[in-house]
Amino acid sequence: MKKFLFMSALLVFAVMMSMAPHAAMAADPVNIGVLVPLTGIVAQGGVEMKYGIEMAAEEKGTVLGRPIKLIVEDTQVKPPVAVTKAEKLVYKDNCKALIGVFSSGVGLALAQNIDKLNVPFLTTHVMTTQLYDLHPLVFRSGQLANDQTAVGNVKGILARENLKNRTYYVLVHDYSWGHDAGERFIALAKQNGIKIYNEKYDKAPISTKDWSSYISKIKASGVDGIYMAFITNVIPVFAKQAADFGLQAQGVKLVSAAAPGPLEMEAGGEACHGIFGASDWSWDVNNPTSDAWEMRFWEKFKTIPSDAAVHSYVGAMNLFNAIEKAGSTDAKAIADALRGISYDGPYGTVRISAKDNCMRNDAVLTETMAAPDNPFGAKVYMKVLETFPANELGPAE
Amino acid sequence: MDKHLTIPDNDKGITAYKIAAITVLIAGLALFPFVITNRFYISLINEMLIYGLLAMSLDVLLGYTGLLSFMHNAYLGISAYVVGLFLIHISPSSLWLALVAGVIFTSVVALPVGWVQVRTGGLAFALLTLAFGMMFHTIVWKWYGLTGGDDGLMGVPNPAITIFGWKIGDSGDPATMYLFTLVIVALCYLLTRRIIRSPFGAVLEAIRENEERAAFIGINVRMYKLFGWMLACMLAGVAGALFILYKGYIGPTTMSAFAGAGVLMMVLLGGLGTLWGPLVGAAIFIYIQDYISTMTEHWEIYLGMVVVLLVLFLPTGFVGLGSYFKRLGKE
Amino acid sequence: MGGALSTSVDITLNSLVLGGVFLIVATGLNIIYGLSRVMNLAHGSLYAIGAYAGYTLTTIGFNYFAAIVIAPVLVAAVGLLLERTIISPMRKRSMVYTLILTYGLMFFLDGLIKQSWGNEPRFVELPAMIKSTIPILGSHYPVFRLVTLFIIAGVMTGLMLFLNKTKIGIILRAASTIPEMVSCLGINMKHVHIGAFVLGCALAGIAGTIAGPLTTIDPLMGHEMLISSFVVIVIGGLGSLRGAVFAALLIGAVQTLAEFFITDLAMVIVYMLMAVILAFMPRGLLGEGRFE
Amino acid sequence: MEAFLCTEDLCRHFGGVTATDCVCINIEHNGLRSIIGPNGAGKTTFINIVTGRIPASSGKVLFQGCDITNKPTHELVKMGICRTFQITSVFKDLSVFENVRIARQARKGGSLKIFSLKKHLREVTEETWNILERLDLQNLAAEPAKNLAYGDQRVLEVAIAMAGTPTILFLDEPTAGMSPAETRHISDLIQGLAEDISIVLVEHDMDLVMSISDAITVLHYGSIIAEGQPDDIRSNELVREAYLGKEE
Amino acid sequence: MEKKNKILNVEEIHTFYGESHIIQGLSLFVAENEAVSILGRNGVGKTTTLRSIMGLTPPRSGKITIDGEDTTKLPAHAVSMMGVAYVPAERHIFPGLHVEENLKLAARPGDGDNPWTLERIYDQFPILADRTKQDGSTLSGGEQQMLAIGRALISNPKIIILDEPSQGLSPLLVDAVTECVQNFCVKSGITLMVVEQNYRMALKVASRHYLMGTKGKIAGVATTQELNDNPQIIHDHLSV
Repeated sequence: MKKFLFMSALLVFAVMMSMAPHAAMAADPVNIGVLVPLTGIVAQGGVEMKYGIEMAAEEKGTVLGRPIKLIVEDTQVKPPVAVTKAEKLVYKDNCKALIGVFSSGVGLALAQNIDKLNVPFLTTHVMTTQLYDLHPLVFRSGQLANDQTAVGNVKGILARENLKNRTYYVLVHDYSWGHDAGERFIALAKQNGIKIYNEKYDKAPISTKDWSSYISKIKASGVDGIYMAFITNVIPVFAKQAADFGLQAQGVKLVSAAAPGPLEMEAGGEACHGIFGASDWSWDVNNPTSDAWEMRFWEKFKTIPSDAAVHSYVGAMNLFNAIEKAGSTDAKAIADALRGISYDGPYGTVRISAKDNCMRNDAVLTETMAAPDNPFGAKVYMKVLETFPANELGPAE
Repeated sequence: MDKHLTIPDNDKGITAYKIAAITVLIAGLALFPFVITNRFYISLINEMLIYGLLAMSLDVLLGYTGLLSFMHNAYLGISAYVVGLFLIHISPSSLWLALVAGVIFTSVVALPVGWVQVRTGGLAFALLTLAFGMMFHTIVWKWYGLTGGDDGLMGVPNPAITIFGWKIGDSGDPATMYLFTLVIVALCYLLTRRIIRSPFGAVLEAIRENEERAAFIGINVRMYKLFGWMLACMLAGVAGALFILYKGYIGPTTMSAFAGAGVLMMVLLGGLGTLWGPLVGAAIFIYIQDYISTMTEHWEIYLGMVVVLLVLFLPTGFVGLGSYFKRLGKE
Repeated sequence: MGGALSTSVDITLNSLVLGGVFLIVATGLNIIYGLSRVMNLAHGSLYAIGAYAGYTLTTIGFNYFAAIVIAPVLVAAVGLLLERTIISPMRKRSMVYTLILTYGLMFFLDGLIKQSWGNEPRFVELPAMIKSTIPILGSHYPVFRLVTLFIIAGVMTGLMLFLNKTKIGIILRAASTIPEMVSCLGINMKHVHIGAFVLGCALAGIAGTIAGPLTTIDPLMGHEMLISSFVVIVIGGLGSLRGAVFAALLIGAVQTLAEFFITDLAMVIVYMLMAVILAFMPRGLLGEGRFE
Repeated sequence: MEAFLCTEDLCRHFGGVTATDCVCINIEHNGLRSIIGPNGAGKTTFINIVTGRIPASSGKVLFQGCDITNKPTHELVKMGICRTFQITSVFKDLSVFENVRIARQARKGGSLKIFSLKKHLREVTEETWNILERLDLQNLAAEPAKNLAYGDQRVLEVAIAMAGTPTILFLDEPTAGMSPAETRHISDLIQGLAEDISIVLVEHDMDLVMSISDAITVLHYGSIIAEGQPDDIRSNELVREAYLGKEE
Repeated sequence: MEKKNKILNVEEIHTFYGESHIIQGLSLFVAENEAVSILGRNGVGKTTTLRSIMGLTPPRSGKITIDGEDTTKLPAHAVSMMGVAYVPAERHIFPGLHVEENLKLAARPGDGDNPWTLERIYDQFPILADRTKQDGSTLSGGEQQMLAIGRALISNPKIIILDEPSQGLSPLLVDAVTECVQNFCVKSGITLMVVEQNYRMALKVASRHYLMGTKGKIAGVATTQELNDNPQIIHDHLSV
């Protein structure tokens, strides 16, 4: 017991000592907390997000005349871990803003704690519609929201003859984004006369590796279309397994709520051809800014530029510009500056709505297919079929 | 019989030295948020305290009763969900009522589970804790409408901390919540310490030492195992209530098998069969995990390595370190 | 398309494939447990290493079938290294320590996998000849899944022949019952322990290699498999190979059916089944058994 | 007169092997009954059934007229049926004092007092000292049981059983592995105990058995082949055969 | 006694089970082609002696040699490889292995003109030949004992150690086992050590007998002739 008390007193002392200098350290650079999943099922997406933010920070260089310092933490896609890491970033590392975050669960958990954290939190990937006007310090920049994707998808389906007159089987990942995406799509599809096979859509656990049961079920239903809302990495996995069972060969079309990850698509090869989906960007988007960005990204990371990287890049740029515009690192000032800010980047001019803190941008309908000759050596790409302007997609500003 | 005033057992009683030491330690911890105002460290220590309580309750089971539970975190989770749901749906301000509801509900769930588990033997008991734990995990994960499924339970209100109607502070404030946690954990520690040193604790120890012999001196082994299990689960329930109040959030990953193994590791890091060992073990575990995961994205490699090396070279845990140095000194 | 018959063909074959993979992983775990009372929580990671080894072999030009043979050998080599360095010193300690040690090992191996192969899922390139579907009673079933089923059957038959017909196999079976007597017959139990661990790892490797193309390969694939195979061996009875066969097929079928019909509660049902079976038969369906 | 403890056609099978085969035994109040027999005769199995360690396959055990067959052990202890084990079974990490006190407490009650301290059970403490003194263990009271010499551990084993205030005490090979001096010590001890309570002794040491038993039961292949005074047993032809093999 | 090679020599061993001092300075030897028994009541440490020799419960002090080589600290499998075959009192037939597998497991090639092979075992033990595919643990006690002896023989050992072959067997089966030991071990000149409580059996198979009277010690040695002449010795040591 004596030993214990002595040792634990020692431990407490040691911990206090090790903390003290950090707490007192004055930050010369502007610290930005980057929360991305580096382990867990979406780790690859997390790496691409990190790339996008790093690239933005490097290109931006300084804000308020001070260097930008990114401090990256792994959320493990676990909300409690993310909250702890956010506290660490804000309190220990003195970060002035948080950026990143994959998965609605993590995003909403952080939003819950944003009052305590008291820094602006800008998510580049959380798609849930709950984010509209959620909190004065919570922003979305980069990714389309669920309602925007759903509108894009429905518009896309109606616009394509080979998608229009099909019955769709809806299968989603079992978490809030998946549910949200599924419900939005079904509601809109019904309004627009698109046939849905299962209005009480199927929910698959995020950890599902073997999709054969679901595929059997789809086969048994006799539908000729599938609407899927999966985490990006999983889309090629599902497509490949569906191809194994010959679904695509039998004429079933896949429509996805999210854009498939490029590396996974490469890995999936031919099996990943023919996935339709509304997104906001693909390297097939042809505008000079986008093309230049792609090449810079490729030079820097030697990996195929993905929409995940673009979202993060655009989001980070918005954040840095807002800090510059705010003229200080005060949370409220940055938040005020973020509202209504616009940025001219790889996907044209986008702006964060002053009304609900969420970004508005155009959507494209893409289909994955064999890639033309390209500098990235990609074999599969998302070909842009249609473009839908922002004001037709989401809620009016 | 005056000649036997001293009793030769492990209970050395409370000495002035111990009282002083414990007071200093608790006072030190209580002063912490005033010295280091950085919320991150307050949160970190808070988490250490909560997991320390959970690890301590697992040690009541493993170290004192000799029963291994793979997923003690499940009972923390159940209580956290109940407290959270209580605060959301029933009464957003009744802190104590919510706490009591959490512990009671956890006990109500743990009772039949424990009843089934104690009917089996040692390893089967351990495996059943895994089966039931996984079941709770899956239920929580799947019951989207109630628990928020994979997203977890969010929007838990922060009730005011009151005693007899007298408001002390707000549970949303980290420093207040930290002090509240400290008080509850310290109370639980002292209470558990007293229970472990009671005649009842002696029975648990006897079961751990030699289950068969315990039965042959007239102990109803199954019944006392069940009592030990219930005590452990109720303490886990308290930890769960503190967890949700402090985090404002609970998700199914907190109840996963891998998180459960983490709790087991805290106990072993600290050392079995002492109440304070697991508290220290939890602190070390959380600190290491936090430290390593900040250092590198490949933190799993290093965490795994630390665990492997610890088990290989320091199997008695932190507690054993003392006697190790003592031995070293003698040689 | 559609039709009850073709659907039931699908379900039956799917549950056999799923159960088959469970079976091979669980059998490996069981052999290790049965012979050295080590519950290896890193078994799932070895399974993942098997899958990655198979993937890497196919990408550097080996035929898929060659990979199925070579990858398990590599995993077995990893197993040998682990056994010699960290598992064998643990043998005399309490089971709790082995559990914790292998839990740490699991993290370690998963981290290494991630560092070596990255996070993104990998797809195994199959030979063109098995990349199509074949009509069976109205269902179009992937040929390679049937091939996988044959491989599983082959591996299990091979294992049974090995355990029943070879001297080493007989030694393993004997050692799972009365190890002391095995020593008295001049057999070094240390070698038996090594052999069992290596064999168990090889089986994990085989399972990983064949599971690769069934799903896709990712660093976390071992976690779920570990829990599932745990369920299988607990229901079957710790250490009982026959019990594992029964339990693997049962769990494969229950999980497939549950996923098909009720989707949401599939895993709850599997765990409930496990809890109920253990509540009434604490030692599993076939008791803490021996190899047969 | 009603027997103190008796069994009626008690049987126990292990697979195809019958370890206890229709044993009917009457054990009288106060006295020392020894059970002997060659290896594998079913002596320990018999004790195990009577004391509730393993269930009987068929038959009955009656104690003071009550049917106690297959009752849980803790209930048997409450009725005064205690035992020791062939392989020393004590609480190794507890001190000698704690070993006896927990046994005393389990019998006496108070185990559910979760908020009081152990030292508050004054009567238990006093009686624990009495038992330790009676068995001459008081000087070792503070030692952890695992540090005791083997012979002392065997005595502690008896002390733990005595703490249950048995009316009948089953001793399973109390002298196994002991030196002659230790054997003498324990033999005196057993004789002393037999003055107050009934003792059933399973033992291989024939000198000990013959010198202290009031009556002897001989088991062979799970059945009783002889019963009687030590002298009768010594001269019994069946017993001789059981031990030495059949005469040609 | 003729000058013969000591196959087994045990000098002053002390063996403990935990703290329990079971063997307290025991010495004995077995010469080549000799059959020796250890007689004693149960509980005197006969089995522990054998376990010490086998390396299952190694002695804390003393020395054991087999064919001149020191095996005191060797583990069981190494002792077995020195040419010692052990038949425990429980027989330890592997459950789940059929008769032939039980035998195959132990088979080791022997030298000499007539080594034991599977065929020879079946020849000599027709009971086993009839049941080659039967699970060994489902055999009757006597058959199990035959199998255990067969399993010892097939390893072509230098010495066979039998622990209470008569234990738990009915008188008829004791006779059968005795006969079997006489026929296959004694007559074929295999070195044998048998531990018995049933002295009539021991007298039939062994020529020299160690008597264990007090715990863990040898009280005396006698030849079969001496014991037959003086049955009182037996009664002193073994009888009730």
